[in-house]
Amino acid sequence: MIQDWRDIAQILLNGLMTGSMLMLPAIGFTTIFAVLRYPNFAVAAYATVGAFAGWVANTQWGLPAGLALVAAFLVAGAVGLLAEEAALKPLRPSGPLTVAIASVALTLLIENILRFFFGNELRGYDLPILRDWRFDGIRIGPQQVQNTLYACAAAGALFAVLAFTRLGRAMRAVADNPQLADIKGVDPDRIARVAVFIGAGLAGFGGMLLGLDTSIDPLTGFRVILSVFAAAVVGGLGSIPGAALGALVVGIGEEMAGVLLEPAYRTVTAFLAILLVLSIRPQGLLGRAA
Amino acid sequence: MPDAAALLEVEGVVGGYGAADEILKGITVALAPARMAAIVGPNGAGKSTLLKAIAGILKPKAGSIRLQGRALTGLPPRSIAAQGVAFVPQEANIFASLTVRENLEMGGYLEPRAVVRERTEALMQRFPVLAEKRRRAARTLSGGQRQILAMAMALMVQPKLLLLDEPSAGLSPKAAEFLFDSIAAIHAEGTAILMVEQNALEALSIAEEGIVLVDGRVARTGQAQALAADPEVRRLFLGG
Amino acid sequence: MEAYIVAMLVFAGFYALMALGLNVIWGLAGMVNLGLVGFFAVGAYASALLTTKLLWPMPLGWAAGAAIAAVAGGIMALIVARLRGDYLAIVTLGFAEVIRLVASNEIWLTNGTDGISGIPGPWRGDVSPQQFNLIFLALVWCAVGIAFLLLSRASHSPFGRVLRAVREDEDVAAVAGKPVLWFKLRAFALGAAVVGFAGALYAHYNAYIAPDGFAPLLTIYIVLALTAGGVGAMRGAVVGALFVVLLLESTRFLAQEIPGVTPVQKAALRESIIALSLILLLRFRPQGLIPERTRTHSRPGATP
Amino acid sequence: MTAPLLEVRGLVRRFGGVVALDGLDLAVRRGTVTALIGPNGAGKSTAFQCISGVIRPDGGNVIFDGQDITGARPDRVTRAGLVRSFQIARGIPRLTVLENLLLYGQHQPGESLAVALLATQAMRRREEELRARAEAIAARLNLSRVLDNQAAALSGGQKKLLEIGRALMAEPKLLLLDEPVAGVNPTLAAEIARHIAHLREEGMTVLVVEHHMDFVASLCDPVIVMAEGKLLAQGSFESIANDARVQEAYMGRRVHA
Amino acid sequence: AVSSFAIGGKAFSQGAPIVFGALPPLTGAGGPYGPAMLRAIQAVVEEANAAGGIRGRQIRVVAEDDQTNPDAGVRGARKLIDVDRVSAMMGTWASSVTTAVAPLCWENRVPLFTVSGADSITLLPHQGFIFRTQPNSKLQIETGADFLLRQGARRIFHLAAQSPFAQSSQDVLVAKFRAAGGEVVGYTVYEREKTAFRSEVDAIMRARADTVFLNGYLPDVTILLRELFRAGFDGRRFAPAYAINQNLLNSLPHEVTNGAMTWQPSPDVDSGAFKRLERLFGNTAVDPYSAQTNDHAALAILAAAAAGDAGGVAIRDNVRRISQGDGEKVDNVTDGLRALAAGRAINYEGSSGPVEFDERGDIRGTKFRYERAAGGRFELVELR
Ligand SMILES: Nc1ncnc2c1ncn2[C@@H]1O[C@H](COP(=O)(O)OP(=O)(O)OP(=O)(O)O)[C@@H](O)[C@H]1O
Ligand SMILES: Nc1ncnc2c1ncn2[C@@H]1O[C@H](COP(=O)(O)OP(=O)(O)OP(=O)(O)O)[C@@H](O)[C@H]1O
Ligand SMILES: [Mg+2]
Ligand SMILES: [Mg+2]
Repeated sequence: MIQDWRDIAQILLNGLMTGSMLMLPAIGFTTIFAVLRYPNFAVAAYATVGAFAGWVANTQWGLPAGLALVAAFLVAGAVGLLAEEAALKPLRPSGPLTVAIASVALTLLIENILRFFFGNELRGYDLPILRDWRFDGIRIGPQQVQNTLYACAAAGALFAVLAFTRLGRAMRAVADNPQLADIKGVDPDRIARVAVFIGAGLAGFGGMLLGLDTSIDPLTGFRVILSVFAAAVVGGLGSIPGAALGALVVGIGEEMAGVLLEPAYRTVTAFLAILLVLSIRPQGLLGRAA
Repeated sequence: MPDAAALLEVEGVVGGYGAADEILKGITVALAPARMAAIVGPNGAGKSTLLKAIAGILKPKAGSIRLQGRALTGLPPRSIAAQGVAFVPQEANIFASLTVRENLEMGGYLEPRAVVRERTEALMQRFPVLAEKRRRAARTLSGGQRQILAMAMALMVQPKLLLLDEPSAGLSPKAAEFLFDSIAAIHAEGTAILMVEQNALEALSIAEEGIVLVDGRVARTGQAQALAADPEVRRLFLGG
Repeated sequence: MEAYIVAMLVFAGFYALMALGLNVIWGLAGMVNLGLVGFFAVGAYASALLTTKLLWPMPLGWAAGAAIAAVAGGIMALIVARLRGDYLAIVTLGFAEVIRLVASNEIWLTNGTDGISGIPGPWRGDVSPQQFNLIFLALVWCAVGIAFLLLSRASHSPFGRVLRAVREDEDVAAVAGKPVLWFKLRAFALGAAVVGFAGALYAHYNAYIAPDGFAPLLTIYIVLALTAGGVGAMRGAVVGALFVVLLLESTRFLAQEIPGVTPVQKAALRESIIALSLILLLRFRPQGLIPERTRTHSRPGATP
Repeated sequence: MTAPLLEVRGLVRRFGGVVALDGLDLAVRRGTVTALIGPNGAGKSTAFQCISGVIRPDGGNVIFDGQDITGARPDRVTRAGLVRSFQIARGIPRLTVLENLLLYGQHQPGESLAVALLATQAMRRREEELRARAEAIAARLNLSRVLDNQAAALSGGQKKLLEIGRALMAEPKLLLLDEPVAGVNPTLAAEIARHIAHLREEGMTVLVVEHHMDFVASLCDPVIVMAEGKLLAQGSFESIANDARVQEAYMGRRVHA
Repeated sequence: AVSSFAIGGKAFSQGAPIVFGALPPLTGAGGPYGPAMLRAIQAVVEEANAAGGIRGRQIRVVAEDDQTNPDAGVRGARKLIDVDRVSAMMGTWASSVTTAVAPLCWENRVPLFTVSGADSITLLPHQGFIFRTQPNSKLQIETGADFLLRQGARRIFHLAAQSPFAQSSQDVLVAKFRAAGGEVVGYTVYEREKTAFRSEVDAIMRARADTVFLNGYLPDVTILLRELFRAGFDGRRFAPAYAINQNLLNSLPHEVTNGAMTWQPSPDVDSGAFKRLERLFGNTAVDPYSAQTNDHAALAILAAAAAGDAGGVAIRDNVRRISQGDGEKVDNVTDGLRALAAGRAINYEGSSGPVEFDERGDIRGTKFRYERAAGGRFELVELR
């Protein structure tokens, strides 16, 4: 299977490209986790919402890709915020697991609301598909390179906000001890809303990029949620750069399937990679020890 | 009986947690501006619960709490903080995952940037352990170091009223002494202080007033020195 | 209608067994196990293969299904020993996917995505389908009853107390002198055994199993059932399972009454109602229908 | 003199750049209540963590009752007869106070799965014994009233009391208490001191970290002082309190005897 | 329960309506197919009701969503059988659902009409209760392979979604290509739910295949076509018509789909049944599955009418009587019902082909239509 360095490079690149699709939703997922401390599986639904919002903006209103992406971010962020306030926030006192489970139910709910209005048909954007670039026999997708750049930019910006700004500090403080943050003058609810909006928005943004690469239907986000969750966990839950890195690990793990086992075992190799990482670092690559 | 001169008035407060909603069974206390009162009493008497009610963490079931005549009851903690009340809780009083420096900065969240920078430096000078550990996550601090950090966070603002829940717990004698000196100094600058302490003799020695809380009720109030000297109080609550 | 209700009660029985198993691992010992359907599949395949290929008698197949699932659970506990919470969740989820993929791909053993059909059932063919259903109803609910009694007993015993301590704080449990890993391992194996047993029964009830049937959706249902019923309480697991089946099935009839929408919209509405009901339930009964209560109370007036 | 019950030799533990323990040596003689004091951050709690097996030391040895238990898992250390309490109270929040106490009971056959399923006579008998003991301990620590409350619903001081109570339940040979009376009402603290003295009479050995000098003075002999991860001084409370180095590093004005 | 899925609100003449159960995937992986399948069933039933029903009795369709999951499928089937007392079940899609539901059907003596492809289904001990309108994979792949060989394919790469017929397809392909001097240059089974298949496509490029056979479903084949385009693959792309359907052509840019070829069982070009269905479906082209479920309903109706009895056994026993033999050829239920009422024998030719079953319930030698995508539409290449 592997003949020369090019094959290895190609597999790594493919992993990168596959991983690039997971990055933004994973960053969104981890952002919400970073502040609210529960895994919000509804990012799957927010990704789908973003994909549909972008689709409507692009094919129905004729907006170009860039603006459609903005629409995807805003609509998914708004839906995320609304869902959080209406459905998840009242459950927070019952503990993170209850909220996590409710978020699964929420995903089903949003998926079916989309199904109600849009049906099950596959849809595509009104955008051209670019051919891959080739360098000395190695193939790189411009679209995926773009995805990676978007994700890295988002990760970098978010990381900077969290690490260096007053808002970021307040977000981490709320994550750590919401009551004490309140005592110190922070409104934990407002901080949570900011985090949810950004997280859901990024998931929506990522969902539209995903739709550009595949096609969209009510299951678009749901199909990748496992990998997204895995990426966030491998990177270390709550760590923004970790989520981006985790997406790469999962992507490369999946593309290695053809070398290690069989393509039908993509998920298995990905999980072997995850298990390997977690058995060395139980808190994930960039996560903090408990 | 609203007292025009009082800074803090707690009147007939009844409250508690969930099903146990009568931990405080009608508490009435008042504190004049720039005064210091020490609250003492057995474990589980409701001392922390009272401070939590004043700080807004706990919504009392009945009664009222006023600061300078304005009602605090029902306000969220952040609004109460914004009115000049700083609170150091007994437990979970630092942000464990933030660095020491960031903890201090969070302490001054409501203050302008320049003030925060200035006070952070000042506090680090005052408490050298904090300077030494400024870049470390607060979770790595020892028990006593945490206590100092929690106290320092409250000093990032210049409150009208400082609520302290067992500030000296876990401090070495030397550190505790230093802490009480600091509290006295802050008090001397005109800050009113309401302090819960098990280190009761020490606390009563720097406070002006004393409040003995037993089983959710105010059992005794009076001048701090007098209470500390009262043989019955000594026997029951001050360890002889 | 009666036949249908009986069949649905049989399903509820499987779900209840799974929820009971999950309750030991998750509710008691606090280990998030999203690989539930994997253990269910292990039990189902083990019993199906042993009874169809090696012609073992059915009860032996069921016992083997439970035992093999228990071993898988024990191994799982060792693998995830150092992981907590969400990290554990992803590994167990992965385990279930691995099981499903192995079942799909190792055709020599599992017959691949074709699945295994013609799995024998007790007296199937000798009795009418209705009678067969009733026999199974009795069988499954006996199993639920026995599992319920045994697990309740375990949960209120000193063994269960240690598990609950492990759930809350492993360090404290260790300092209390309890070998934490050994407790986790036994809890995982015990829970997996119950789930595996459910899988084995399921295979013989349905007569057919295939990898498609072991999709994560089933885990979601069971987790929802347990949460709805009340995590930690054994009664909660059973009540929750009944509730989820009731919800899944009653919405069929409800959806039929909605006029003026297409069938897809009806299906979408039905699933929306299911999801919404669960969210509302969690909202208004956050501890579930049957909250966990501890049974160890002090004796009134106890003095030294 | 018989061999000490606990002997710690050259214990080292680093956290990143911080050297929390820097070659600590100490010994606890049988039948004593030994105090371990030192400034905040001296490494006392870290020493407890290493001795009880909750964290592994980077160097040195821990010998307990003639056995080398360096780096042994905490459950083994406990079963060997050495039990510690936590400085920052770590109750098992969703268990009741009674269950927290029972948890620390040893030799309960009902912790085996088979016995638990059968609910044997032996299990029930042991449970009764443990329960009686738990109730007695709770009464002593003023916890009777909150026996059926979840540990999460205790006041700060009550949680500290529960820490002590749990450790006592294990009937250890050596009890390690980390600041047992911080935040405990002075009257009760005095009572706890009397109780610990009573345990010493019964043959238990105790090592206690505490900042309350009245408590230490009334109860402990000898007193070990550590600073910056090392042993600084050792001796009777009197001699320690008069040691200039100790005064400088640790004591305040008030304690100068 | 009174069902509002019921079709044809006219007053029932004579007795209770006859109930058919439909169990298509409306959600889950089969979601893109199920709704149209159900629509095709309802269309026939409406038509039959308009023509007076079965000997005066109206027909009602009760649909349950199988969620593309055998567990949910079995629960849905239980409800249809036990509560609605359906006399025939139709429209199951996933092979696993069909296999799981099948024992219920034969135990309760309800015929099951399915579009599932797994060869094993008709090998079940079903006592004649299963009718499969999807040609078994052997037949289907053989004709597909022949077509590709006619088109000049010699080096084929077989990319199969994990499914019960992946392996049997591969065996047939190998045999066919070897016999014709060609070669299967690669065979890969992939996981269907994935969203990226770059390494798989790399393997195709490396193998220098002149043809790739995309043996999958709508969502995954969409991604694969896109990926092949990006990679600059310029050989033939061939897929079942249910994988590349009009919906797919609508969702992808034309340059990506142009030239992709499909095949499906089909009636004669001018088949009335097919035309009717096309008209009914408006501009979305009829996909093979709905063509088949359309026939499911027609077969059940005509069989019941021929038997004069709407029981499951009667339907089972009469399906072959109305679908094959030398009766009068009819291509719709209206004509069929009329002919039967007049006492004439009929031979139904449906929208998915001549629909004739062998003794196992498999469809017999049917014609296939081969199409090529051009400018977002299908154009007919050949029909044979
Ligand atoms: N996990 C950790 N990571 C980094 N540094 C740590 C960690 N735990 C403890 N330290 C550091 O090690 C030193 C010793 O801490 P330790 O908790 O043992 O002190 P202590 O003597 O118990 O103090 P106190 O009386 O205040 O409880 C301190 O400087 C502390 O900051
Ligand atoms: N979260 C809670 N839920 C329910 N009851 C609680 C909770 N916290 C404290 N209590 C109960 O309320 C009573 C008063 O607690 P509080 O913390 O106010 O006591 P305290 O006077 O501060 O005692 P200490 O000196 O021990 O800190 C106690 O009996 C305690 O058991
Ligand atoms: Mg308190
Ligand atoms: Mg300490």
